[in-house]
Amino acid sequence: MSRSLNWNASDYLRVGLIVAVPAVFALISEYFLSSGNLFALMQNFALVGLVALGLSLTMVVGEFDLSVASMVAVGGLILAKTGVDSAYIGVLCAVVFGLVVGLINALLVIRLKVSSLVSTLGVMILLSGFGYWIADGNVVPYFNFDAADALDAQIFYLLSPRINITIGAFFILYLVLKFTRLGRDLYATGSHRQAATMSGANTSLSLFFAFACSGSFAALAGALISISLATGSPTLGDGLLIQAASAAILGGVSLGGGVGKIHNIAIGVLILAALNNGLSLLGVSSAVSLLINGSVLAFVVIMNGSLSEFITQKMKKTASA
Amino acid sequence: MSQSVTAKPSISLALSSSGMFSPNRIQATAVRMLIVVMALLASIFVEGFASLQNLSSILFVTVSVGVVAAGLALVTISGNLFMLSISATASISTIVFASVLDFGVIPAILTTLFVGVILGFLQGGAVGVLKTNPIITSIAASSIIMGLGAWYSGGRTITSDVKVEWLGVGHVLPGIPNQIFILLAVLIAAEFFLSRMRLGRELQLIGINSNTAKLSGLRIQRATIVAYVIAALTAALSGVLIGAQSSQGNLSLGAGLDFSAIAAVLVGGVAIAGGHGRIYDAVCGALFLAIIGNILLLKGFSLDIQLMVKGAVVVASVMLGAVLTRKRKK
Amino acid sequence: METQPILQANNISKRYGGVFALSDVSFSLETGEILGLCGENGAGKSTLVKVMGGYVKPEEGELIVDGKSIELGKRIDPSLITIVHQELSILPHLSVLDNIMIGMQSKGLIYLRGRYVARVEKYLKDVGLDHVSPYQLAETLSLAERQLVEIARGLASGAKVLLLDEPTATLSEAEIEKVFAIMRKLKAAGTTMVIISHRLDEVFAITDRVTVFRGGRHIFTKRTQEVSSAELVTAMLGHEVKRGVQRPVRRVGDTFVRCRNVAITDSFGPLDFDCAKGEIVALVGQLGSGADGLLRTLAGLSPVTSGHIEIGGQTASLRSIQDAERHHISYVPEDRAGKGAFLEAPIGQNLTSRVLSDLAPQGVIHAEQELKLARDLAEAFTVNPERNGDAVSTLSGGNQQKVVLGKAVATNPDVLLLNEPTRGVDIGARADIYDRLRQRADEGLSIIFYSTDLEEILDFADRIVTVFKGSLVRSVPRSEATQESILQDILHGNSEVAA
Amino acid sequence: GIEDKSVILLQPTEECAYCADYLKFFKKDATEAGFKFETVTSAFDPANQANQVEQAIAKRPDAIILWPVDVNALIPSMRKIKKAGIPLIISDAMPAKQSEPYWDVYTGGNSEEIGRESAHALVDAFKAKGHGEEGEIFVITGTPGTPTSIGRTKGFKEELAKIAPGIKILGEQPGNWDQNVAMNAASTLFTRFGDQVDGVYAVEDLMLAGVIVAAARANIDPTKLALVGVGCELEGYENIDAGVQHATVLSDAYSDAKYAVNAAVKLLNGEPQDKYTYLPNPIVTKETLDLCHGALANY
Ligand SMILES: Nc1ncnc2c1ncn2[C@@H]1O[C@H](COP(=O)(O)OP(=O)(O)OP(=O)(O)O)[C@@H](O)[C@H]1O
Ligand SMILES: Nc1ncnc2c1ncn2[C@@H]1O[C@H](COP(=O)(O)OP(=O)(O)OP(=O)(O)O)[C@@H](O)[C@H]1O
Ligand SMILES: [Mg+2]
Ligand SMILES: [Mg+2]
Repeated sequence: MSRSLNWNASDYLRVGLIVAVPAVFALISEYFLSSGNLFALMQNFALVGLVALGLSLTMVVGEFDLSVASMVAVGGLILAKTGVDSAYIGVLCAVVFGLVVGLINALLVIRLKVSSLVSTLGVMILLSGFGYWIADGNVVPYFNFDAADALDAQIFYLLSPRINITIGAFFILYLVLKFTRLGRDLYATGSHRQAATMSGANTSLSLFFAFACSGSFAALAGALISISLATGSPTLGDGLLIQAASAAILGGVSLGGGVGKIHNIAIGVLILAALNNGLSLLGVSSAVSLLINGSVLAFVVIMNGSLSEFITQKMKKTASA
Repeated sequence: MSQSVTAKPSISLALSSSGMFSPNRIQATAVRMLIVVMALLASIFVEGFASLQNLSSILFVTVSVGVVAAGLALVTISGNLFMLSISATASISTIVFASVLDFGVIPAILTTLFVGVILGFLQGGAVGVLKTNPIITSIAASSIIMGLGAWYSGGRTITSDVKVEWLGVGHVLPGIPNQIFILLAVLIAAEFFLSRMRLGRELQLIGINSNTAKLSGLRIQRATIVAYVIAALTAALSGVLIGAQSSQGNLSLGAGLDFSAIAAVLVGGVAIAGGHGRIYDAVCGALFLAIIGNILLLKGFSLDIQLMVKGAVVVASVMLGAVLTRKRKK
Repeated sequence: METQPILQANNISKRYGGVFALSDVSFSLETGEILGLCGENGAGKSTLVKVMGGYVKPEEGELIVDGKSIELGKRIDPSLITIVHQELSILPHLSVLDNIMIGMQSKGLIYLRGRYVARVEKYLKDVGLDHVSPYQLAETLSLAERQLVEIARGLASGAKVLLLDEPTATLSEAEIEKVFAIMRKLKAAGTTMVIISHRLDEVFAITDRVTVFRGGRHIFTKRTQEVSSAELVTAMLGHEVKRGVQRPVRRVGDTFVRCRNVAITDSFGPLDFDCAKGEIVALVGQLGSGADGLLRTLAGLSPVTSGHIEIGGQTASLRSIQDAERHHISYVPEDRAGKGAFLEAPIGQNLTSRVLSDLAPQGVIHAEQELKLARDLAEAFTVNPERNGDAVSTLSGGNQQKVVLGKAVATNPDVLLLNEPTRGVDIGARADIYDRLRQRADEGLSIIFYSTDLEEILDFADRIVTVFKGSLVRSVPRSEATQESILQDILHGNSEVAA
Repeated sequence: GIEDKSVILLQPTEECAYCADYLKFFKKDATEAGFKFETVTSAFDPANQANQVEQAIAKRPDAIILWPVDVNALIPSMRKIKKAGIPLIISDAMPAKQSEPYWDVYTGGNSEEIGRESAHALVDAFKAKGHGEEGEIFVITGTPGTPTSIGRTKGFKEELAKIAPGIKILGEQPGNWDQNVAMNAASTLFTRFGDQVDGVYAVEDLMLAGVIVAAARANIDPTKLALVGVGCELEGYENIDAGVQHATVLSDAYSDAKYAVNAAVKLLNGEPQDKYTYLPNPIVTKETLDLCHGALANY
């Protein structure tokens, strides 16, 4: 009954931003709302969204997968190396690789009981070196323009197969989190791992699932972007971790685990995509862009810490008074 | 137990014993022994390894990584894992240093270090007072610092006419760079802070158990902030050393320091969970990695292999650390 | 009864380190009965329950449920056996509905919450949580409400055997009655139940048979009607209840801690409380009674909402640990490993951790002074000073507790607050600890402690103050108290002499 | 007229000295030429630049000037621009052969030509430093696989073999267009070959600055070495001025931007022009330092 009334500070912030950011840019630039630009915005959503989605799942189970940062590049390189005959095979190989690395990440967390921030950092460095190694320090061209055209073909103004894949992933995970036992167990695992085990939740499966998603989604995102760029490169996706983490936290996913809703994550990604799209439409320098992205992350991480608690408590008090 | 009350006073009274091969120290000891073994083997089997020139090049790398690893170790020991804003801090420090160098070396060094203090204070404040997640905080900080640096420098190289080669590239003796004294000074100061000063002790205890620390009235916020300040200070110092090489500052200088420093701290045997480890462990870790990197380079392996080795070493020490932690708990 | 037992456990042994939590335990349950499981703290009751649920794998033994042999150490089908755990296993970020349904046997992938709403509402109603919505987040519930949700989880499983590990510890009489009503209904429907409780009146009220454990061993199982209260207590303790072993009354000074009209929350206080210089006062009460709350307030951990506190004649505003320290109050928390000690730090560093400011007036720790102080403290608490360089974790539980106490008195406090001062400490070490602390009290230290251990209360306190549901119901000198009278006060708050 | 026409410039970043100069000169020249223009930068991220191309197409300008972050990765974007019917100028980074159908004009350096000029500069340097026509050098290249690096290295080696067969190349290491990486690479090469080394060619002045630091660290006097770089960047300018570096081959932002603007003007006016227009790349020594417009502008 009081389900939808449980808004906290971060919910208000999110809704405020998803309205305000596009509104401001629409006022400043006439091009912002043009269908071509909104399509570009959605394409960016598609890329960041996949990575943010996987990362968010690891946050929901109370972990954090830093290795997505280099998995994007490695996913693209695997596509470029294995997708010579068919892009499908390349994408499949990339996704399987991401899946395997994700499972290994989960295994490290379950078996060694070390913080995933640490184990995935090692995996991240390792993957990065692996990327340079398969690329031989080079970029690997992947000239498959048919696949690129097909992937980025505009459908009904704002959609494309790439965008559909991301939206599909969001939708499926929405269903998983909302309507399956696994979904419930994911939250339970992040909420209080020991109690979750005691209550009968399958915490190991939850961890495997979350890391498998983060690994394979990042690899998929890398493979898809590499098709569009006709190139696999070991430096691809360098800035994606910051964006994905910001989007996730902005989307209400708690670093403490157990909290996060798929539709809110989508909104978080959209806010960030709109912000970056608008800024580049205005032609701001990359310095300003870095500054703004960093400030957004700093802001949300503070919101995620004590400040959010503080504001929420204040709001509750004033509401009850 | 009470019969031993009258036991003779002995050195075992020291408040931190644990021999070289106790679970607490075994990794640090192993790394030290590996350093010796590797150096010996490389002198015999790797052409060009045993030369003064090469010693110098190993020491230069050790200094640049070791200085920041010494600072980072404090953050790790305080229980805040690690920072990903070290590279950014060093990069912007080269720019600050080169910009102020025309006013003299001392003002340039002081200004740069001051910038480091501020950057560390802000991050430590966020983590210690606002209770933000330390890793994400440092990622955000890195982005903001790089943004500021890019905005200020426009990506240009800032150069100064004042030459400080004695600091950047000079040698005391062939093979022994002047910079080694900086590393020694940082090492001794940080080690003194950690093992002799009250705040250093508090830092370790907080890293071991922050709940107990809170109930024991330890100064958690202050200790956290100081750990970050020192870490950022050493990053700034490393920026000074890089900038002094050619009196230049550029945002691309200092890249890659983050992972090198983290790897050095972890490999050296500082426990990632906090509370355990010494500063010289981290510096030995830096030396260890410098030797491995040097051998790989001499053997003609490139960046990618180096990165993979570094990653593998981090994963391996994390796994080893987890096993040792379990040993310790038994 | 000639019925086939629904559950049969044979020769179960479980060891933790060198301690046998269970040694060679055999035990059976008859279909449809309610069995009470009694025993002191640490007797092995929870361990047995966890073995039956498959959460803990014993070294030896065999388990037969419903005629089938069960693989040990593997989670059991919750429709066979479900546990209501002692440590709450509520998931704060999940809804009440999810918390209740999570224990169900998970077959199939799909989980549609809408389907369960009606059922969950019924369970909630059964346990008396009519006012709680299935969609409410569990983090918004009170401790007692969470416990009831946990019981509702047990109901939802529809298990043949329900194991309830201290389900009533946090509940009020009315709530307990509701739980008993449910249990009777379940029993009528054929469910077998085991209930663990430290409250003998409950055991007599609800159970058909009663089993006693002591030190990991099965002592006896008898029909409840055939056993007397005294017999039960003797079996639990291993000896008869001691009466009248009186130590001479200690002399105490003037009032040192003075609380007037102190309220901490809406449900606690206002109450008055005094403790004299050199006096040792026990605060007793059930979990949730607020007795430990008063301790935490004096420690600066939960500030008062109203009222007045004086320490040594000075008005004290205790809003933080530092405030308490300023008034020379020192607090020892109940959770030794989690909050009391720096387990992985050397013993010496633990002992001096609270007096670093004195050892380092200029910021640099005076090494020799520290060594000497650590040595003195270790000796004062009969910990071997030769081991000051070793980690606390290498000590036995009792010695760890001595370190924690040494650390607390290192500050030379005027008031020492102890939360469960000797939990998990053996008899010998206990006596040792009491001696050391009494010595300090003779020198003028006021000690206020909270304990759930009746023997400890009678052994150590000069005066016993009972707290019942947030009010102070009785204050008696030890000489006038017995285990029975204290139990009476704790459980029912009915006392002849109100404070 | 040209005043109503709009041009969008897509640049990899303005956070490099060369890039910042390019942008500065571009803005100046474009303002003088009189067309409307916007500039967009992408923080050196090909995915980001590809996204910006889609945004640029949405604005429907009269021409796009693309300085690709990565000449391969932007080919699909060039195709999109072609499909949208917008004239395209590629600037600075020589595009791959197979992308020729998608763009109209390329202006920028000719890497192989620069490499050949560098070989001549090195031979001069050998003479100037008194090493004669025989000796040993090593080469520091850019990030492996980048066309600019490949072209410069190839032209250099071919020409050197032709004009000074007595100069041997001892080794070659990537410096990734990064002073630090170049310094570490050079350090190991100095360690391996020590006093054998008579000279170094780095395909960029910035990397050569790293080589000079490495030499000093290895106790080798850099003024004794025959050092040649490319670009006449600030680092090169100073090192030549200080007499450490002998020469550089000009490849500067000043002409790069000017040529791009000129191509745009011609394209907007519908004038015919060559598909490839290369920048001039004279050798710069201490005597001819005033050719370095870019470096001078920042000095
Ligand atoms: N995880 C564990 N590790 C080590 N020892 C344990 C562990 N769990 C229980 N023990 C020990 O096993 C013994 C039995 O504990 P158990 O929890 O079964 O007691 P209990 O009868 O339930 O006591 P209480 O009434 O206090 O709940 C105790 O000595 C306890 O210290
Ligand atoms: N890991 C260890 N390293 C060194 N000494 C140890 C270690 N564990 C225990 N000891 C020592 O061995 C002795 C017995 O320890 P143990 O833990 O068995 O005691 P205990 O009987 O459980 O006592 P308590 O009831 O106080 O817990 C103690 O003197 C203790 O200090
Ligand atoms: Mg129990
Ligand atoms: Mg014990």
